[in-house]
Order: sequence, then structure tokens, then C-alpha cells
Amino acid sequence: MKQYKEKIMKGVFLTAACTSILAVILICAFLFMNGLPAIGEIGPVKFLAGERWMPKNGFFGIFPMIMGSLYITAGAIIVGVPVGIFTAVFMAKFCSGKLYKILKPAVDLLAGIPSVVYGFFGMVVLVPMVRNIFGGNGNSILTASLLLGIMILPTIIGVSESAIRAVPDSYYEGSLALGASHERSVFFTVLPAAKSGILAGVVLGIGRAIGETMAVVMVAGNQARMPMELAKGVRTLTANIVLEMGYATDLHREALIATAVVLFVFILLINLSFSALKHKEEF
Amino acid sequence: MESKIKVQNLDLYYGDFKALKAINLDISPNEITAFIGPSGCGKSTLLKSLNRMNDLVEGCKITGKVTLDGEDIYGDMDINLLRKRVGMVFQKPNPFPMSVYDNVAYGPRTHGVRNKAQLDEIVEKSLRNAAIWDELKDRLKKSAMGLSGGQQQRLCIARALAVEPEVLLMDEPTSALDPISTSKIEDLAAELKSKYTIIMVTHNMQQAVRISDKTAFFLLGEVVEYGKSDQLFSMPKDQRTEDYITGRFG
Amino acid sequence: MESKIKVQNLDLYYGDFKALKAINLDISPNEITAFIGPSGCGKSTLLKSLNRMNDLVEGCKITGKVTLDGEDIYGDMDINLLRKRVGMVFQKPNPFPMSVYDNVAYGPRTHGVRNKAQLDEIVEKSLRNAAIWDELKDRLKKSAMGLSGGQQQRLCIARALAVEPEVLLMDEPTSALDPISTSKIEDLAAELKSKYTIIMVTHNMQQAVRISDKTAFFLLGEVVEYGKSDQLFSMPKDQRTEDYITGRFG
Amino acid sequence: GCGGKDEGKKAAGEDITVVSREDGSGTRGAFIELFGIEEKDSDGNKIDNTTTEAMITNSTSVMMTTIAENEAAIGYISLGSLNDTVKALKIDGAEPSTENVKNKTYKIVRPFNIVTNEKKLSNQAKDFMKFIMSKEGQEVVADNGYITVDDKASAYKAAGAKGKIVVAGSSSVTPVMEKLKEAYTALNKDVKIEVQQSDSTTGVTSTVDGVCDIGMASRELADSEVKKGVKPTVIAQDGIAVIVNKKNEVSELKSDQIKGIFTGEVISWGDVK
Amino acid sequence: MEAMTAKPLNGIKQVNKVTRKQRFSSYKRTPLSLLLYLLVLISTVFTAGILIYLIGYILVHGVPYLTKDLFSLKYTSTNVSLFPAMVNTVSMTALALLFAVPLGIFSAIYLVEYAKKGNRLVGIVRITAETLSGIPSIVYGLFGMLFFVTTLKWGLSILSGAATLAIMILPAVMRTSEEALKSVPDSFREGSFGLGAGKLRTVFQIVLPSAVPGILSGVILAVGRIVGETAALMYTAGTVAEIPSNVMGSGRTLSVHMYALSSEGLHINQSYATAVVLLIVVIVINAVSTFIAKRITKG
Ligand SMILES: Nc1ncnc2c1ncn2[C@@H]1O[C@H](COP(=O)(O)OP(=O)(O)OP(=O)(O)O)[C@@H](O)[C@H]1O
Ligand SMILES: Nc1ncnc2c1ncn2[C@@H]1O[C@H](COP(=O)(O)OP(=O)(O)OP(=O)(O)O)[C@@H](O)[C@H]1O
Ligand SMILES: [Mg+2]
Ligand SMILES: [Mg+2]
Ligand SMILES: O=P([O-])([O-])[O-]
Repeated sequence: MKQYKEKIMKGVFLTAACTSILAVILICAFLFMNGLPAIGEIGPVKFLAGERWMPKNGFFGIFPMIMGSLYITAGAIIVGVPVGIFTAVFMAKFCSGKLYKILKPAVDLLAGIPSVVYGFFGMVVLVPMVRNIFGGNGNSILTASLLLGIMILPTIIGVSESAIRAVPDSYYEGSLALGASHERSVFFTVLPAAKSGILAGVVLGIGRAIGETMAVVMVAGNQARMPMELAKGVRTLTANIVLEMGYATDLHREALIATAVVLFVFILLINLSFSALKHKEEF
Repeated sequence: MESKIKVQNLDLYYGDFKALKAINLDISPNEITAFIGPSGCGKSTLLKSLNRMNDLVEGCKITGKVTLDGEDIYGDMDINLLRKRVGMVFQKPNPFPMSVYDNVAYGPRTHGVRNKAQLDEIVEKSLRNAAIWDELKDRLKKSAMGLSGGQQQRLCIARALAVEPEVLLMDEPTSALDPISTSKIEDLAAELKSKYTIIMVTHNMQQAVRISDKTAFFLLGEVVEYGKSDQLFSMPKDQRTEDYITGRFG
Repeated sequence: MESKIKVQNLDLYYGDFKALKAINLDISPNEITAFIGPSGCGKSTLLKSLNRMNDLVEGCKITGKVTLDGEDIYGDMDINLLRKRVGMVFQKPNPFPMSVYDNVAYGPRTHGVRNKAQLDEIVEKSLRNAAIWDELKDRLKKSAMGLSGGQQQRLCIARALAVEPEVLLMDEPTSALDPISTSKIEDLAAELKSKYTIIMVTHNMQQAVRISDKTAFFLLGEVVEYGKSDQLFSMPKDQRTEDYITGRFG
Repeated sequence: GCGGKDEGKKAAGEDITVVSREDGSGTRGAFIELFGIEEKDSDGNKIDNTTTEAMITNSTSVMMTTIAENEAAIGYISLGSLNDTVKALKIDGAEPSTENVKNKTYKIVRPFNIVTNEKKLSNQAKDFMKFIMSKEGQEVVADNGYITVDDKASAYKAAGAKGKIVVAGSSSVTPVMEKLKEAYTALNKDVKIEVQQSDSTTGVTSTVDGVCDIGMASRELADSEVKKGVKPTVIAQDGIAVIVNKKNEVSELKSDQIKGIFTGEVISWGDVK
Repeated sequence: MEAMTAKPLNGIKQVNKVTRKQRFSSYKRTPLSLLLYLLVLISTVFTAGILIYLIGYILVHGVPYLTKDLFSLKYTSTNVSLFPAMVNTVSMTALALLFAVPLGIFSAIYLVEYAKKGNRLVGIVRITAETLSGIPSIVYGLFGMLFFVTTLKWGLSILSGAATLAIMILPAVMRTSEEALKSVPDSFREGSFGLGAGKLRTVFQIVLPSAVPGILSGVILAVGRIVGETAALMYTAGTVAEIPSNVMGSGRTLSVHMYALSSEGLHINQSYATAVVLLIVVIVINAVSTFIAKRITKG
């Protein structure tokens, strides 16, 4: 009887583990079915390497958007990952219980603020700030990176902090007892021990950065041409989809779904390289 | 002879619980001092007060004074330097989740040793001193987490030795060791005491007799008796000490 | 007399490393068997093979046969029932992060005891048997993580006793204990052996002499000598055993 | 926003920040067509000449906020959404207002469509459409700042319709549709109307798929959509206002100046003063 | 956490406090530590600054427009009541969590407790999960529309919306749970197995309770995502501003409500007021999750 239950539950767990695969397959099927024909029609090279996107006039090149996504994601990582990890360290290892009681729910709150609000915040605070400091009209790669960097903070902080907290105190104590400072103990014994959890947070955060749209669209400028300077506007793959899906028909619409296919492959590649990286480190 | 460590009128509370009561203790340099007493009597707690590891315990309050070479350790002294000078080996072995080599090199690196050759030398010397070099010399690059309990403990001793402390606090360092490793560690302690001051918590009275110069007997947070080991074990002054060492206790 | 546990030709590998070599051992019921030997020689490993705790270690391979009351434990036997029948106390105390009471009640609850009064009784009895009831009776509802090392270890013994195993495996159960608690545990072991079979890893040869009926001496993954404790310690047959017990080893 | 005392003057000499809507948008379609930003090439294909440096947004509110925050910006929005955070320009001397649209002095307008699938249309949906095109329905349109398509429509009479109607699509049409819904359900208590706000394309596809009864679109239908069996009906006209920052000194532009700005030929405010 | 925070026992002058002077003299010796400390501090101040600004911004713009009208039981185009959206937000969150949390935790349990090391499936599941986390919400919306709304014929409904969101938040729940489970020391598992407990019991009684804080952080992230989502919901749950009678009805959440109010620029003020309410809802939901989690850990 007990054996029976164990077996059944193991099956349940296995099934649960497979749902995310199933979901990816479903989404994949939907995307590829709707998107691949368009790539065929446009021509893969023209689609992926084309530098002009003018759907009304029959130009469907998404290369500028691929570059745009790369730039902005990289920018968001540069802003968000260090700030996020350092803040997580502060919350787990530096702050007093009282401060933590305020800070923790506040950071959680940051995760719950809708993208639209971030977008308006970006428009009225970050855009003028960047315009005044860096010139241009303010809707730029820089602004979008900054905003996205901020938006991925709660993900990175939340996951990293709990990973840091899960590290047994004995490591920290062992390091202190050798005369290492608090900071050194935290950064050189606790953080490495929490590596896997922090990496999970970073990957989730990057996923969030790539996938985030509503806010980016409000501050990035969205010009569908090759990105030029940091203070100039740019369009990302996701922005392309969000902007035009509402009015697109026929080939235009399919080309947008094909954009999602590219994005999907893009994310897959990032994740594969991350997991390869992790593997390499393990040996 | 000047005391190396002087504990004066130390009280320690964990929240409302008074774990140490009016402790007064002079630890002489270049000697081995043993702390004995039943489980829960406060040996580990006093030990941790000597390098301020109790600061980490939420709600732990200390009053009184502890001096190292006459300097108040709860005063202006740099806490990290204090802990470098007063090293510690814990009751439960706690190697870092890194390679054996990095475990031992961690301390020296912390204190500024960067030179590879020098580190290699420190690592080898420390592991040898902790009587574990031969077992581990071929797995220096392997994770320390895969070692047996006793190996982990000796690794932790090596790690503590690598920073060359003046005082070495050991919380039952040999409780997980076999007699051979134990006697190696004991020999090591005897050897080290020419340079260092050693304080060791132990449950093994034979060990205390064998290697310690002085012994402090703890009971319920108090030091009942403190004196030369041979005297304390052969003719204890306090009835409670006698009861304990003759096993007639409780 | 029938053996309680019979180990036949057991080899154990951790990956490529052969940790146990051709072990043959008959454990008699209602006796205390001691495993002694230097650190890293495989005592804990063999102990864990007796209730299949090594199954949890990735890459651990076992060949050979172990029987409990004649039944092959690596055969069809329900692994959980096996572990209920063959209880274990670990080298490092590992209380669960719950209250003292829940720690002890965990086992009985696992095996179907739901009745509050009955649980209370089991908890009290087990804690008493492990010589820790008086210290903990007022903090049964407090977390077990705040106990001292020795208290934690005794709690783990109580936890193991609470499921009333037939065989009790103890991996250095008293290494963290003071002499009084130690002698209580020893007394307890002596008392329990009328009902149970006990196997104990120890580094303390005095302890082995004092309480064990048989002793097995391990070296580098092999059983060098196995026999009645008084004989083994007074007139060892193997030179290596003699070297070890007289401290002339290595 | 940013500080500075002589902002008006600074803006005057500054590069223009052009803000446009996304490709395919009904608002953009009407705008580029009416200002001649869209031109036919030699093969007769329409070419959209909007400058690639134009910032793109897909939302009226983002357009307004961007322009309210940037003194050098220019853009365009639905007349119905206009408020005092931004300044609407006179075009060729004509004030953007409902009257001027009606009397054709202000020419920049786009249609609000509803889309139906004649074969599947329920009775209550038919009745609701009848209401929209009636005198009462067109009054609702006019009352909310949009331009009626039929001033001489006949009066509506409730015919006891009952059931549920799902209306879905364009977010631009949604506000007026909600008003229409409220006016209609006040007369027909047994009809329940759900208004689903998304976008024009979703409005059309939902109608094709049968997810909704009536679709809303703020653009013309594509041929391929009409082929799928849906029929558009214009229910209102929406004026388009060209807007700039309130601190901008410019308050009137000629059509060809706007064309110049949006095609990227004119890049400084100094050039249009 | 070197500094002591507990209140001193009455009348006792404790000596084990780290004074500021001690701290600074330490830093003089170890500049790296000082640098790290400053980085940590600056980052936190940055995060906290953003946080305060954002919340302040929302409050300043929203609170003045929190009128009684906004909380009318029924939505009309004049009162633009957010009450139905508030109710929908709570039910949407509950439903999506109901799908995703067990699913996420169960998958994590499989990956950590059951799958053998080097198991291919683990890698695949992890990569797919992380891929899911990078898919933009509008693609989720379109997918949900095509799959749940049209193919499964669930229509524009709370159920379709919650199912779509569940897939969207699955990675956050799963990965955080996985990490939380991994960080539970093996000695707990050994202890439990050693008492003859089966795998299931060990997992549910010993491992999971220890992992609750980690799992909670995933759940809270997920709550944030659900509550803040618009694009995915517009195409799956619809935007009807009413409380549907059951999960098969369409309804808008607060975030969608905000978007709907602001998109045409007609009710910007009310949309900020909605954001204020949204913040309060998030705080309440997070507090309730934390409370439940505490109850679970206590056993
Ligand atoms: N962090 C803590 N919080 C509360 N009480 C504690 C804490 N650490 C220890 N205690 C209590 O203080 C007393 C002394 O503990 P300590 O660890 O010093 O004992 P010990 O003499 O080292 O015992 P053992 O030989 O078992 O290690 C015990 O009663 C213990 O329960
Ligand atoms: N999980 C493991 N993976 C690989 N090697 C292991 C593992 N556990 C133990 N070993 C190795 O197997 C050998 C026997 O270990 P075991 O823990 O049985 O020693 P022991 O006799 O109990 O020693 P001690 O007295 O120090 O506890 C040691 O060399 C050890 O390094
Ligand atoms: Mg202790
Ligand atoms: Mg062992
Ligand atoms: O922009 P829309 O009118 O299609 O919502």
C-alpha cells in the first residue's frame, strides 16, 4: 500500500516536471506553425540579416531588432545584476532585523508594480534625466537598459537572497574565526556556496529582461533601424511584436510571430550557454 | 609569568538565560589549558567569548572583561585581527565547500599572502602539522566535502594553523578522531605550545591529564575549580570536581 | 546462536574508490559489537551498509550479501521497514529543525502512532533512556537547533530509540558527550542489549573494552580482526591489531 | 520634467523629436495619407516615407506623456483623447474641433469601424447595430467628441431584444462603445453586453473566429480579412490632432511643414517658425 | 550582522558591541572589505531610492483621486470603478497560484529528490523552464488565446487567463523551489531515512518545511508577475469590468484596468489611483502568503 503511494506520487512528480516541457512544446508548435512559413516566404537571410523593417512596403528585416535586444539585455544585466546581488547580500547579511522587516516587503512590492507604472516612471523620470545628461531625446538604449535593470531587481534580489540565507552558518563562522572580515567572509565563502541559487536568479532575471515589453516600449524610442549610439533610440524584438501586433494582418502578422520564433531561439541559446557554463565549472 | 588571556568577572547571557556566571580565569602563554565539564555547562560558550564568536549569536550579551596580552578584546581591538590572533577549531567540523587546498589557503589569502609558492608551502606545512598531509596530498584539488568526519576535522585544524595564530581555541578537536590521529594532534599540541597558547575543550579526562598544563572544571556556567592539571586530577580541592573526575557525579 | 546480521563477502565502491574489501562478519543478537580503527578506514561506511543508508550516496556500488535474521536486506525487503528495524545514530548530530518533542515523535508518527497520550509516553521514555529528559523536559516545545552539541547528540539517540528498532547502529554516539552522559549512554546500551542488537563505532578503546562483547578492527577497508573484545584487546592475533591498540601504530 | 527658465526659446532652436504611431495603426494610416507622407512610387505601390528617426509608440497615452515631457516633440492623437497636458496645433489655419471636422475645414480624420459576420450575427447584435446607427446612437457618438457618420438617422425603438452580445477589439473605439453600450442597455434591460478592449486586429480575428459578435477596428479592413466573410461598418469618424509640448512657441503649422517634419526633411524647430 | 540588535537586559551594560571606531579601524586594514561594504551600501541605497521614488510617485499621483466612486460595486464608464477588478485580481492570483505552485513545487521535488545525478531530464526541464521565463507576455497572450480560448473553447475567461499565467510563472516557482530544496542539508534526509521514513514522508515532513522560505520567495515573485500582468490577460481573460459569476466568465484585473483606463489617455488620474490600490493588494497578498508559509514551517 505504502509502496503503491510512493510509486504514484513519483509519477505525479515526474508528470509535473514534464509540464514545463509540454508547455514549451505547445508554445513552440504554435509559434513555429505560425511563424516559419513567413520566414520561408520572406527568405531566412533577408529576414534575419535584413536591416530594414517596413512592413507596409514589404521590407521585413529584423536584424536591427536582434541587435537592439542584445544591447538592451546586456545593459540591463550590467545595471541589474550587480545591484541586485549586492542588495541581496545587504538584506541577507548586513541589515538589522528591523530594517529587514521593512526592506523585504518593500522589495517584494517592487515585483508587483505593473510594467505600465514602470513605463510611466521611465517616461517622466529617466527619459528627461538621460536627455539632460547624455543629450538626444532621452528615449534611448541607455534609458531602456536602466529601466529594465531596475525592473529585474526584485527577481534577482528575491532569489539570490534566499539562496544566500540557505548557506549554512558554519561556513561564515569558519571564515570569521580565521580572522576574515565580515565582508570577506560573506563574499568569499557564503556567496560561492550560494552560487547555484544566485545564478538561477540571474537567469530568471535575464529572462524577465528579454521578455519584458510593456515598459521598454514606452522609453526605448522604438525606431526600427540599426541601433547607433547609447543615447539614441532602439527597438527590441519584443517591442516589435507588441507595437505592431494590434494592427498587423497577413504576412505582417506572421512576420511578427516569426519575430517571436527568433526570440524563442535566442532565449534557448542563452540558456544553453548558461547551462554549458555551469557544467564546465562543475568539473 | 604574565597571563596571555585574562578573563575578569565575565557574565554571559543568551537572552534571559545566564550561560556563564562570574568567570575569572588567567590563561598562561605557552601552555595547554583544558576545559572539562558535563555537557551544556558552558565550555564552548566561554571558548567562543575569547575570540568574540558569540557576537554572532542574536541576543547574546556579555559583561566583564577579557584581555589578550593586556589589551581589552571587547574594547577598541580590531575584531578580525583578534580572530586571526586567536584561532578556533569548531566542535562540528566545518570545511568550506571548496577544494582541500583552497580551504587551507583561505586564511593566508585573507591576510594578504598571494604568492603561489608561499601558499603551497603554508598549505603543505599546515596539513602536515595536522597529521593529514599523507592522506590528502593527492586530492588537494578535490572538494573537502567528500572527506570522512575525522579527515574534515583535521583539515579544519590545518586551516586554523595556516594563519599562525598566537592562541588556538579547540572545541573537542579530537572527538571525531581515532587514537592515532588523536595522539598526533596531541603531539602537535604539545609541540605547538612552545610557540602558541592552546585552550582545548575536551570530554576525555585522560586527554586532559595527558597533555594539559592547567585544567578548568565547569559546572552549570561556573568555573568550579581551576589549577594545574596534575593537582586538579590527583587531589581536587572541590568536592564537586572530585565527584566528576571519579565518575561519581549526578 | 543464530547471527542477527550476517555480512558475506561485501565490497563497496565510492565511484572508483574501493572503500570496503571482502567484508565477512556475523553479528550476534543481544550483544554489543564495537567497530574500531583509524579514521577513514571504512567503519561508518560498513555501518551504513547495514541499513542501506549508502543507497543515498550517488555512485556507491555494493556487491556481496547482507542478511538480517536470514533475510537478504538488499533483496526484496522493504527498505523503510529495514531502517525501522535497524535504527541509526549518526556521527554528526542531525536533529530536525523542529521542536524537541516533534523530533522524537517523528519516528513513531512515521510508523503510524497517532494517539497523543501514547506519543507523549514514547517521547518521555525515549528521552529518559537517552539520559536527557531532565535537561529538556521544560523545553520540549522549543526548537532542537538551539541545543548544545552533546544535547543534540543525545536527542538523536532518543529519536532513534523512539522507533524501537531491533538493531541499533551508532556512529561514535558519545564522541560529543561528557563522561557522565557517556556513561549513561553506555549503561543504556548495556541495558538495551537484552532486547536489541547494538553496533557501535568508537574511537575510544576503553569504551570498546568496557561495554562491547565483540570488536572488529578495521584497517584500510578491511576487517583485520574480529572476535570477543576481551580477547582482542588482551591478546590480539594480528600484529597490526596489536600495534593499533597499543598505540604503536603508523 | 527638466528645468530651465528660457525653455520656450531653447525649444525653438532645438532638433525636433518626431513621435509617430506604429506601422499599420489606423491613426498613422490616416495621418500619413492625409499629409502626403505616403506616396505612390513608379510601380503604383504606396510607400510610407515617415523618417526612420521617428520615435514609435502604440499608445495614445504614451504619445501624450512623451510630448508633455519633451519640449521638442511633435506627434498626433485622436481628437477624443485630447486634454490640456499638450497643445494641439492649428493646421492650415483650422482649429482641430468637432465642428471644423464636420464642416470639412479640418481634414484629418479616420473611421471607427465595427466588423460583423453577417451569417452568424445574433438578433440582439443586429438590434444593437441598429441602435448604433440610429439617431440616439449617433447622439452618443457626438456627445463624446467623435464625429457622426449620419446626422439624419431615424429614431431607434426598443424591440425587446434579449441575450448576450460580445464586442471586442480596438482600444480607440472602446470608450465610445462603452457609452453606446450603456445607452443601449438602459433601453434593453434583458441584453447583456461585454466590451473586450484589445486591438483592431484582435477585433477582426475574434469576429472571424466567433469569439465575439461585433469586432471594433480603428483602421480599414484588409482585403484578406474581408475575404474571410466579415463586413465593416463605419460608425463614427475620429479627428486626429497634431500635438506639441505646451511650452512650444509654435501653435500653427502648414500641411507641407508637417509633411517635412515627419519625412525627416525638416529637423529643427527653427526651420518652421 | 555583527552588530547586536537585541535590547539589553535591564541594567546590564554589555561589552560585546562592535563600535563604529572598531569597524573603521578594521576597514583601514582591509580596503577590499571597505570597497565591498560600500558597493553593498550603494546598491541598497539605489534600490531603496528607486523604491521610495516609485511608491511615492504612485501615491502622490494616485491618492488624491481615490474617491468613493472608484469603489462602486458596479463599473460604469463614468465612475470607472475598480472594485470588480480588485476582486478579479484576487481570484485570478489565487487560481493561477493554485495551478502553478503545486506544479512548480512538484517538479522541483522531482528534479531534486528523485532524478538521478546526470539525468538528462533535469537539464531539459531546467532549460525549458528558463526559456519559458524569457517568453514575452504578449506571446503568452497570443498563445493563450489560440490554445485555451479558441482550441480548448474556454473562451475569454478567468480560467483561460489563470491557466496562461500559471505557465508564465511556473519557472519562477519551480526554479526557486528547486534551489530551496537543494539547500536543505542531506543530514536531515539521512536522519529521516534512518528512522525508516519513506521518501514521500521525508520530502513532505522534513525537506519541504525547511525549504518553505525559499519557495515563498518564488511565490512572491510569481504574485508580483500575476498582479502586474496586462498583455497576457487582455487576450485570454478579456477586459470586462465586472465580477464574473464563475471562472468561465471574463473579467479584468487591476493591472488590466489600469491599462484600459490609461491607454487612451482619458482617465490617467484614475489609473494612478488604481495603482495605489494595486500596491495595497500586493502587500496584502504577500502578507497572507508569508503568514501561510510561517504556519507551514511551524508545522
Ligand atoms: N545560541 C544559543 N542560544 C541559546 N542557548 C544556548 C545557545 N548556545 C548554547 N546555549 C545554551 O548554553 C548552555 C551552554 O552551552 P555550551 O554549548 O557552551 O555547552 P558545552 O559545555 O559546550 O556543552 P557540550 O559539551 O555539549 O558541547 C547550554 O545549556 C546550551 O543549551
Ligand atoms: N560519499 C563519499 N564519497 C567518496 N568517498 C567517501 C564517501 N564517504 C566516505 N568516503 C571515503 O571512504 C573512506 C571510508 O570513509 P568512512 O566515513 O567510512 O571512514 P570512517 O572509518 O568512518 O572514518 P572516521 O573515523 O574519520 O569517521 C574514506 O577514505 C572516505 O574518504
Ligand atoms: Mg560544546
Ligand atoms: Mg566515520
Ligand atoms: O489602437 P487600436 O485602436 O487598434 O486599439
